[in-house]
This record gives sequence, structure tokens and C-alpha cells, in this order.
Amino acid sequence: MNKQQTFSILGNRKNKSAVEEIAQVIFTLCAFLAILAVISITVYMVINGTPALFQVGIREILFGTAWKPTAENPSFGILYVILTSIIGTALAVLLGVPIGILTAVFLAETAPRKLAALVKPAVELLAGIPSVVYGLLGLMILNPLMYKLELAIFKGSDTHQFTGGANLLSAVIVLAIMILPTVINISESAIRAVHPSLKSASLALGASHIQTIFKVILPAAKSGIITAVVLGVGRAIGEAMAITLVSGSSVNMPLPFNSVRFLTTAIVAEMGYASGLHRQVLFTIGLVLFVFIMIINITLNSILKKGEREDA
Amino acid sequence: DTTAADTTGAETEETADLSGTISMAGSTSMEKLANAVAESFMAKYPGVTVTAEFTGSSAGIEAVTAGSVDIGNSSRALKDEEKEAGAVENIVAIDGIAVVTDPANTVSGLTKDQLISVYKGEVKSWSELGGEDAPIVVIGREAGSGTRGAFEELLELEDACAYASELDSTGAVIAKVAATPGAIGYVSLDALDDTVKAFALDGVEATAENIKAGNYFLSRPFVMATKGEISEQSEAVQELFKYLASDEGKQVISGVGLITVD
Amino acid sequence: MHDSIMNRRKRTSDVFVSGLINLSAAFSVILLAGIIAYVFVKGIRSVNLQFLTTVTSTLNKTVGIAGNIVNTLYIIVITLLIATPVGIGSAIYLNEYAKPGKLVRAIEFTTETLSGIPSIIFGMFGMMFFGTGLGLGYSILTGSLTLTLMVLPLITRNTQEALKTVPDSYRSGALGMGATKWYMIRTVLLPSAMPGIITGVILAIGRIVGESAALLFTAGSGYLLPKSGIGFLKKILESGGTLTIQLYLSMAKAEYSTAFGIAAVLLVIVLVINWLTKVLSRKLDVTRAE
Amino acid sequence: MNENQNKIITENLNLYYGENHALKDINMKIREGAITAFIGPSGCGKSTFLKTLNRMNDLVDCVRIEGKVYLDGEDIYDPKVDTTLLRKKMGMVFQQPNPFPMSIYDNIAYGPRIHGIKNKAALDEIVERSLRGAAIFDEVKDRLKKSALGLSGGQQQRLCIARALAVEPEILLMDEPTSALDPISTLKVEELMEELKKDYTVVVVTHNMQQAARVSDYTAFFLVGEVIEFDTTDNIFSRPRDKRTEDYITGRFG
Amino acid sequence: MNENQNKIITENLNLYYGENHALKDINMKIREGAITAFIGPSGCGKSTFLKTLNRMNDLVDCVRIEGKVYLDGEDIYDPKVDTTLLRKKMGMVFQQPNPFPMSIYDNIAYGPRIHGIKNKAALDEIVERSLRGAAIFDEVKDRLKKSALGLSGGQQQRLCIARALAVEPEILLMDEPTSALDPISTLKVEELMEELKKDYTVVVVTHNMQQAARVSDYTAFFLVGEVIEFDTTDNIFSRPRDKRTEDYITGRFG
Ligand SMILES: Nc1ncnc2c1ncn2[C@@H]1O[C@H](COP(=O)(O)OP(=O)(O)OP(=O)(O)O)[C@@H](O)[C@H]1O
Ligand SMILES: Nc1ncnc2c1ncn2[C@@H]1O[C@H](COP(=O)(O)OP(=O)(O)OP(=O)(O)O)[C@@H](O)[C@H]1O
Ligand SMILES: [Mg+2]
Ligand SMILES: [Mg+2]
Ligand SMILES: O=P([O-])([O-])[O-]
Repeated sequence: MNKQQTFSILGNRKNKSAVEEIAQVIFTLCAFLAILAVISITVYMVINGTPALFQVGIREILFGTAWKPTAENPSFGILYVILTSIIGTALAVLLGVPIGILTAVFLAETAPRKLAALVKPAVELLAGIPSVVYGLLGLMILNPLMYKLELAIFKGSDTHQFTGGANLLSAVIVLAIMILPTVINISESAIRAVHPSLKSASLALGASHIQTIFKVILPAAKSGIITAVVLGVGRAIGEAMAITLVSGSSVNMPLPFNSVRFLTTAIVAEMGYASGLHRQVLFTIGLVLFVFIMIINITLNSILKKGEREDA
Repeated sequence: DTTAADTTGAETEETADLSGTISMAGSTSMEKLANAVAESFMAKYPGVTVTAEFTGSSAGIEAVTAGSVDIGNSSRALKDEEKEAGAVENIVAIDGIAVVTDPANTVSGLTKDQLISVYKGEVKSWSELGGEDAPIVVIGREAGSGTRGAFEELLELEDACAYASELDSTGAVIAKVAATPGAIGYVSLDALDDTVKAFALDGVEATAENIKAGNYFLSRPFVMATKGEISEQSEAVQELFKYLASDEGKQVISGVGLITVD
Repeated sequence: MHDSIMNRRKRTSDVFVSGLINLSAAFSVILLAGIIAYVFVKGIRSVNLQFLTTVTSTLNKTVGIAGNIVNTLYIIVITLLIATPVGIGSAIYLNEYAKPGKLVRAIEFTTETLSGIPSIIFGMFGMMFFGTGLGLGYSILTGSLTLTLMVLPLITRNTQEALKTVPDSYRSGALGMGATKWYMIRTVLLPSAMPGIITGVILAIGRIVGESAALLFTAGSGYLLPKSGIGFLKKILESGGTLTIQLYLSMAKAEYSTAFGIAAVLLVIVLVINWLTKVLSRKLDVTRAE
Repeated sequence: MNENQNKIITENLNLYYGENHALKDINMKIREGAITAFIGPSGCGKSTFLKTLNRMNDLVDCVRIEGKVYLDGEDIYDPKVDTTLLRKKMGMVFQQPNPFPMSIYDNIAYGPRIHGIKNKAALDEIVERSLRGAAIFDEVKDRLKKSALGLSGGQQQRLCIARALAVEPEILLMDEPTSALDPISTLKVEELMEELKKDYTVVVVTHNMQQAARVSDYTAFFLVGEVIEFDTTDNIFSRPRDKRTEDYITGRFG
Repeated sequence: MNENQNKIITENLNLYYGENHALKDINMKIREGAITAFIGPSGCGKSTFLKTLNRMNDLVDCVRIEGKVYLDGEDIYDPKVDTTLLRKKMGMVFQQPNPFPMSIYDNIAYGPRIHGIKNKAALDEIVERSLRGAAIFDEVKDRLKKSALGLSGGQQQRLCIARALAVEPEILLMDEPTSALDPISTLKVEELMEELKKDYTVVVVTHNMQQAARVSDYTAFFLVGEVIEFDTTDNIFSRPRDKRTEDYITGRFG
């Protein structure tokens, strides 16, 4: 063997790492693009959303309950809308996330291989159905069913306003269905990424498959599942087109059988036709929604990710 | 003022010459009209490109006053502050508003007063209107909708309606009414289909003829707003408005189920 | 001491939880099969050659969505061409370059925030920033840039999660042989993270295809076919409504058969694109040994 | 305990990974209360055979198994078998250490908790006893609540031994349990095996001939999926009947 | 090659994992063209020390290093150092086999490709030579295009050795390269080390005292982060100066 000349480890560093440096710069730029986008959107929201707050009054907007934007004496109270968004989103997430995660478990762990191979593309397909279609289906199928229920429950009631089944419950169900693909897909790939040796270790100790899933696999996939939940919640909060159609979209207290309006629907429904102060208030609603999302993210981050940091 | 021969001659000349683009943005309800006008106008003047976006009336008017489009489509009359901002209201067509219910409803006509009390929430059951004992589900459009604006204005119901459901498009109202027993809603006349049943109001059927004759009282204007008077616009835009006022243009307008203005 | 192993009884909690899993799965599966079937059944009648190959003519009273199909493909491709590299790049930065700490958490946080902003706000912002600000007007490019912001979180977070699950021993293995970091990322990490990246991309495709509010204000609603030749490139700077925009407009006019026809076509397109994405990724996957 | 009783019996056991015929016609009787060692060159099927005994191969996709495996006279591939009971009975230590991504304490307590032990004091006691059993207690007693992933290679392997001991199996299957251990820890683990032998049946895969000779009562020599010779360790090492066995143990192989 | 030249010199090397002081004041001179063995009980810092030599510890988050490490007289912790060049010079085989999730061929070709070899024929030749060098060629020659993850534990470890050889480093750092190997393969790897010694400097961590005695020229004995004794292997095994070294190599430790 012919020994190669010993070379210095300090040598020709520059040209070699040019590619490296460029790669790193590019990746850094990419990451900061996200921040830049959020900052510009934030600035945009604040610039457009704050004037109305002062013009109408913070209390009138945030704690008022009457939404009459086009009246002679307009009032812009969105308390009910805020409450609806909080309650509606929370319920949808409580319903959709467990079903989504359990379905992901089914696909990744317990389903027969062939069935999983069939269902997976279908779930992915579900993610591509426009929300208007979900809304339309809700309007044509879910609402009439709800109306039957409504008629049965409020039979003979004088005070109840019949909504034809367009109510908070319908919106919650549609939202829950809409976040399913996000939650299922992301959770499933997180579960599949767990190293098989962990599963072997658990099974070899005499744990059942179910115990292994819940005590080892899901905790090991936790980070990915949290991402699934966060993105799912984001989807639920941000969705508008579908629930505009099924929730009734009238401003009311968020009770199960009331026709209700969410923050997003408040914006979407009227943005195209609103003008002047009305339009500015819609931007204020956008701002409220934005703050709302921030709060939810901060909460989710601190609740869900706390455990993660403690483990380390 | 010109002879037939002259017109033809002028037209061929213009057809060859006229070029440029015309951009419109605005009302979703005016989609059919805008696309029909664009298509026929472009067929006539191949050198011109007409584009239409459907972002909502206010967004359209804002775009035209901001100068980013040539024409802002609005399915409602312009507001004073919009006019102050420089938008000029050019009414190009009239749309009727039909009041609809599900086909199974035994009630087939309403008086104006009945309609008002239904929408105010004073009458809650069809039995009070001579129908079956079923709750009335009151459907309307979102605040700011041209249809809703016209409906409430004509019935003097501004902000007095007790809606059970406020939907954001004509199609949604029709679907909802069709799927909900005992529902009542109002929709643009040109979108009416047989999944729902239109009420006769004060004994008058909702038809283009009746509106034109002034017998049917629910209608609203379709506006193509410009920034400044038509005469200040580009040659192509001026020609478009001339076209809309011509017989050929009027045929296009009535072809999509709208009523022409005279 | 030897108790029999022939005692196949199930722990009640296991039975209960399996039941829940199966119930959830059945719910999801039936629901999704139902929705897909419903859309197809309602839509298939409107789909014919004319529907697929021509554009709507209000004058001739014919309906066709060829222009919208082309626009949809434009927007998917352009958005993914921008969002995928940027999303993966930012995930790589966060996972492989940045020191874990406040900055990383800040970026993760903003990324997640981005995912919760309603699309209408993206739409207004995109119109203002790309459309008016950069002067791109109503165009496919404006729409794609706006959607890029919307789908970035999906791709970034999924890639990041996938990178997290790649065992460190792969990293030390490659670096220990003198691989530069970028080389190691390219040849070992990215291929191992491919399934996660694909999940992100597929969700992004879903989001792009299903979007209406954001596109209405940015990409507009043009439905004509691009002119051939240079017009094919110029189309990027022209207004173009996706299938979903057209679906929304049709629905607003109460033309349900057209709306469902479009939905059915959309489903087929999504199915094909998802499949293509997987095939493509398998081609790119250098780690695949037969 | 009956030293002469057969704890595990395999009959004409064949295993295929897809096309690859990895185990060929294995007939083996493993004695209760004894230590049986498997030796043989790398890739000859030792791990594979070990995994068929507690049905861990069920997890591998393309695997096909023919033949019978009896544990205490019961066919473990019978559809009626509860694999969790089977695996509780047959503890296993894998060739590559695979601690769970949790604290050291939770790693050990995992098995007992699975099998229903909730009591804190009882768990504490099991954890300490198991860790001592695997000769690692002193090294980790101050960091029981820290992640098990921060341990050195050898520490991880002993942790996995401790984890297997914590469920008190009847049989312990060990796949090269001391390959990453220093002589002292190895000695401790070997002593532990001797200890366990009193109550348990131990099967151990090892590359260390001396270890096999030192600790085991019976030795099986594997070669490309076949058991070439299976006998008392004494016989295998002093009077091998097969030329290949002799070559292998004297290092003259290949 | 100058046998008496020092290839690697460490001066007062200290390393901390957070609070844990894992290496204490290590001063060591590693001779060029010799085999140096590190022995010591599990968790004493052998792997950690090995990793500081090619800066693999840079990857660990909470690690802090003080002191100097010179390679051919150049400080490897100098900011100007190109770690990829450093690591090309210092091949490494890890304690736990870590094949990449690609084909066997691509695993071996990985290093050469990094360093610019594109030519198919040249790669083929390197792959075969490296696999032969690690005594695994015959076992895998028919499945070079198959995934490396389907190999048995010992096969994986030899694959990793082959992978390290393929980049032709000047120094080979091996962390228990034979722990999962049968005696035959072990012997082959040991012969390989002897062979390599002619051109390369080899540093090997081992738990196998016999192995250290057999193959190495110098031996360092580690204990809880300290180097207790570092000398020629001869001296360490026949005339240890420190009581603890003696206890350890005679197995009387602990
Ligand atoms: N990444 C890490 N983080 C924290 N502590 C670590 C880490 N790696 C090793 N240690 C600790 O540093 C000490 C030395 O570990 P090292 O891996 O160097 O031991 P070793 O001598 O190689 O042992 P073995 O022979 O068991 O592999 C041990 O106490 C170990 O727990
Ligand atoms: N999951 C698998 N898929 C395909 N082939 C496999 C798989 N596991 C093992 N094999 C093959 O089966 C044969 C036996 O492997 P096994 O792991 O049982 O060997 P071993 O005797 O334990 O070797 P070592 O001492 O190196 O661990 C080998 O040729 C191996 O490559
Ligand atoms: Mg093995
Ligand atoms: Mg080590
Ligand atoms: O015409 P509108 O859609 O505004 O009712």
C-alpha cells in the first residue's frame, strides 16, 4: 500500500466550505421567511384593525352583544362571536383530535395491511376536498338531520327560534370532520417513525399490543402528534367557508341549537360587501382572531410541550 | 342618429381598431352578467381582453376607486362615501328578488304585510298563514349583501329581521331552503330553479315581465361603477358601456335572466 | 409454577381501547367513503368530454372547466415549487443548524401561528402585498405566493418532525466519515425523512386545491385557457381561477350539478397528484434498496 | 424443579425470511433450570432462533415459520396462545440495547406496571433489586429519574437486562448480553446467570467461547441455519462429535 | 513512517456532559503506526475520549471541552480546522453498528463518493476491497443492492468497519469493533488491524483483555474518567504499576 501524503486539517478550508456556507445561509433565510411573513401579516392586521377599535370603542366591540353593522345607528358587538369561536373550536378539537389520533393508530398499528393501504390514500383525498363542499354537504345532509332533532327537542316551544338545523352542533361536527385528515395523516407518519426496537422491547416484556401503543409508541411519537394537534387546531380556527353554511351565521349566544357565527365567518361573509367603518371592524375581528390564535398557540405550547422538556 | 349602414361601417372599423384590456372586479351575484358581457364583447372586438374577478361589491368599488380595475361591479346602489371617493354609479341592469320556500309548502302566496311579519319574527308558524303547523325557518343573506340591502330597504325592514340563518350566497340560500321544510328565503331572480318554490307577492308572480311592468315590488340594480364619468374612461371602456346600451348588449343582459334598463 | 399460556383472554381495558380504536377508524372510514361516494355520485353526471375540454360560454349556454383545470395545475405546481424547498429548508435550519433555544421556539411558534390564520386574511394580505404592493395584480403568481405562506407551516413542521426521528447514529455515521453537513443532510437525513415530507406535501396539496377565500382575492377567477406558445408562460401573470373558485362561484349561482361535477373532477386530480408525488419521492429516495 | 425436564422443545422448525431459508429443521430440547448457550458464526441464525421462541418474529413481515415449538408441552404457535403471557414467561434481552426514551426508573418499572403492580414501595423495591441484579445499581442510583438514553453503551445493555429481570420471567432469553460489557460487569452478569439458573431457565447467545464454556450446561452450535451439534457443554468443548464444531471452537474455522 | 513519532497528543483534556465530569485531565501521546488499546470498566469514558479525538462530541449539546488535542502538531479544536478533513483522516467505527438505511453497496460507497470518487469501476473496486478487508464480502456479495438493515448484528458491525476502511483514513478509531462478532470474524478483524498498522495508526476500545494483549502495542487503562496507566501493552499486562490496573486485568476488580 502506498501511503498518501499526510495533509493538514487546516488546509484549503475556504473553497470546500463555500457550498456548506451557502447551504446554511439559504436554510437560515428560509426559516426567517416564516417569521417575516408572520410579522408582515401582523403589521397589516394591526394597521387595519386598530382604527375601528378606537373609533367604536374597545368595550363596545369586545363586550357588546349586538351586531348591527349596517343599521342607521350601527353597533358592532362581537362578544357572542368570540364566545362561539372559543366554544365551537374547543368542542370540534375535543371531538376530532381523539378520533383522528385513534384512526392514525388504527392505520399505523392495528389495521390489516391491505385495508390501511386502501384507507390511507382516501384520507389524503379527504384533505383535498374544498371546504365549500363540506359546507354544502353539511347544509344538505347534516342540517336536515339536526332539524329533526331540533323539532323533537323544542316541540311547542315559543321562545326558541327554529334554525332548520343550522346551529353550533352542526358547525362543530363539520369542523371536527374537516380537521380529521390533518390529524390522521400527521399522527400516522409520526407513529410510523417510532423505532421498531422500542416496540419489540415492550412486547418482549409481555405488554399487549394496545399497552405498547399507549405506553411506548404514542409517547415516543409525542412530538409529531403535538404537531398534528397544533396544525389541526389551526385548521379548525382558520376555517370559514364550510361553517358559514352550516352554522346559520346569525349572531347569537353559543348554545347547541342556536344559529351562531364564528369569528372567521364574520369576516368571510361580510368582507366582500362591507364598506367604511363596517369593513374596518371586520379587520378588527381579524385582529381579535389573530390574538386568539396566539393565545391558543401559547397555551398549547406550554401545556403540551412542557412534559417534553422535562423528559430530557 | 346614424343610419343602419353607417353603424355597420363604423363597427367594422372599430372592430379592427379597438384594442386594450378592461378589468372588472366586484359582485359575485353579477358573475353571469359579467362573464356574458365579457364573452360577447370580446367576440365582437377580438383585440380587447376583458377580465372579471368576483370579490364582492364593496371590494369591487374599492378596487375601482383605488384605480386597480376599470370597472367595479356592485349589486347594490353606491353609498354616499363611495361616491365621494370618486365612484360613479352606472346602472346596467335590474335584478328581481324572489321569495322562496320549499316545494312541499302548501302556502303559495304572501301579502307584503305577511312577508314583513314573517321576517320580523312576529309570525312563527305556517299555520298562521294558512299552511300546516310547522315552524317558519327564516333564511336571509349576510349583512352587506346587495340582495339583503334591497330586500330590507323595500320592505322597510332594515335591521329588524330575525334571521335564523344568514348565508353568504344565493346558491346557499336555495340549497338551504330546498333542504329545510318550512324555510323561507329570498334570492336573486336569475338563479331561481325548481328545487324551490317562489311565492307570489300580493298576488303577483316573480317574473321579469312583472318586474318590468312595475307590478312586482322586489328588485335591485346591478351597477358597473367607474372612477369618474364614463366619458373620462379609456376608449375600450367607453365602447363597453355603449355596447351595453345597444340592442345587442340588451339581448345579452336579458339572455342571462336580467331586466334591462331603459 | 407453570401457568398455561393457552389462555387467550383479553384484558378488559385492551378490549375497550381496541373497541375505541376500531370505532374511530370505522367512523372516519365510513364518513370518508360516504363523502367521496356522495360527491362522485352527484357529480359524475355533469362530467363529459365537453365539460372537461372546453371553457364555459354564457352565450352558448355550455359549461366547461378546462381553463380551471389548467389554472389549478399551475397553482399547485408553482406553489409547491416555492413552498417545498423553503419549507424543507427552514425545517433543516431549525433542526440541524440552529442551536435549540429561544430563537428556534420563536420560529416554530410563528410557523404554527401562520397555520391558524384564516385564509380570508391571507387573501386580503396577499392582494394588498403581492397584488397591489408588488404590482402582480390578480394573477396566478399572486395566488401561488399567497398560498405559499399558507402551506409553509404544513411542510416545515412535518419535515421537522421527520428529521427529529432520524436516529443520531446516522448523523454521526456520516459525519464520522468526513461528510460535510449539507452532504450528510442530502444523502442520509432527507431520504430518511421522506415519509414525513411527503405527508406535509400531500396535506399542502389538499390545502391548495381546497382553498377558495384566499384565492378569490389573489389569483382571481379567470376561466379561459392560456393562449398557446408564449401565452403559456404569460398566463402566470394573468388571472386564473382554480376549480375550487369555479365550484364556489357555481354554488353561489345555485348551479349544483356543475359544482359537484367540479368536485368530482377535483377529487380525481388530487388522487392522481398524490399518487404522482409518492412515485416521484420514491424515485428520489436514494436509500431505497430493493 | 426437575432438572431433567424439557422446558422448550422444537420439532422440525424451519424459518424463511422471504426467500432466505434462515433456520433449517431445528429439533432441540432445552432443559429446565439449565443454562443453554448458542454459539456459531455471525449470521448463522442464533438471534432468529431465539426470537422464534418468544414469537418476536411475528413482528417481521415477510417471515414464514414451519414446525412446532412447545413450551411446557404447549404449542406456542397455537392460535389460542396468549402471546403476552408467553412473553411474560420468556424474558428477553436484545442484541442491541433498546432502552425506552424515558427515565431509568420508568424503564425498569415498565414491565411490573404492565403486569399490574401500582404500589410505589413495591415498584421501588423491584427497581432496586433488578438494577442490582444487573450490576448497574450503584452507577445509576443517583440519576434514576434521568433519561436512560444518556447512558453509555454498556450501561444501556445492563439496564435492558435489569428491565427483563423486573418482570420475573421463567425463562430468560439473552442475545449476547455481555458483548458491550467490560470483564467486571461481564463477570457479574455471568454470576447472575448462575444465580438465575436456580429458578429460571436461561438461554444465551454468545460469541465468547470461554463464556459459553464457563457458564452453560448445554451448548448448541449453529451453522448457516442448522444446528450442527447440541450436547452438554462438556461434550461440545472436550469431545465434539462433528468436525465443524471442533474447528469452530478451536478457532480453526473458515 | 516514523514509529516513534506522536500522531496524537492530548494536553490536560477535560470534558463535561453538563455537570458530569466525564474526562479528567487526560495527557496522552498516541504513536503513529501503532495500535493503542483503551480498556476500562463500562462508563469510564473510553467512547467519550475516542469521540473527542475526531470531534464527534461537537454534536452533543451540553458538552464542554477544555484542554488541547494535537493531530500531527495541529490543534484540532482550532476554529480554523475543517472537521470534514479531520474526520476523513480519522476513520471511526462506532460502538453500536449504524448502517445507513440504504443498500450495502451504497453504504460502503458513501465515503468515497463524499471525497469525490464518481467512477463506477473505481467504486466497485473499493467496495469489494473494503468488504473483503472487513471479512464480510462472501456473505453479502450476492445482495449488495439489498438494504443493509436486513443484516444480522455482527454483519452490520463488519459492514461499518468496511465503510470506515473505504475512505482510507490515516487513523482508525474503533469502538469495540468486535463486540458483536464471533471468534472467526474477530480473528479476521484483528488480523486486519495488524495489517492496517503498517500504514495507519489504530486506536481501539475493547472489553476483551485478551484482545488488547494480543493486538495492541500500547494500552491505556481508564477509570471513572481518568487515565490510570498508559504504557506499552507488555508493561501494562505483565508489570502494571498501579494496583487498580493490576486488579482490573486480573479480574479482581470491584
Ligand atoms: N450524551 C451523553 N450525555 C450525558 N452523559 C453521557 C453521554 N454520553 C456518555 N455519558 C456519560 O459519560 C460517562 C462516560 O461514557 P462513555 O460512553 O464514554 O463510557 P464508555 O467508557 O464508553 O463505556 P462503555 O464501555 O459502557 O461503552 C458515562 O457515565 C455516561 O453515562
Ligand atoms: N428481518 C430480516 N429480514 C431479512 N433477513 C434477515 C432478517 N433478520 C435476519 N436476517 C438474515 O437471517 C440470517 C440470520 O440472522 P440472525 O440475526 O439470526 O444471525 P445471528 O446468528 O444472530 O448473527 P449475529 O451473531 O451476527 O447477530 C442472516 O443471514 C440475516 O442476514
Ligand atoms: Mg444476532
Ligand atoms: Mg462506550
Ligand atoms: O348580490 P349579493 O350577492 O350582494 O346579494
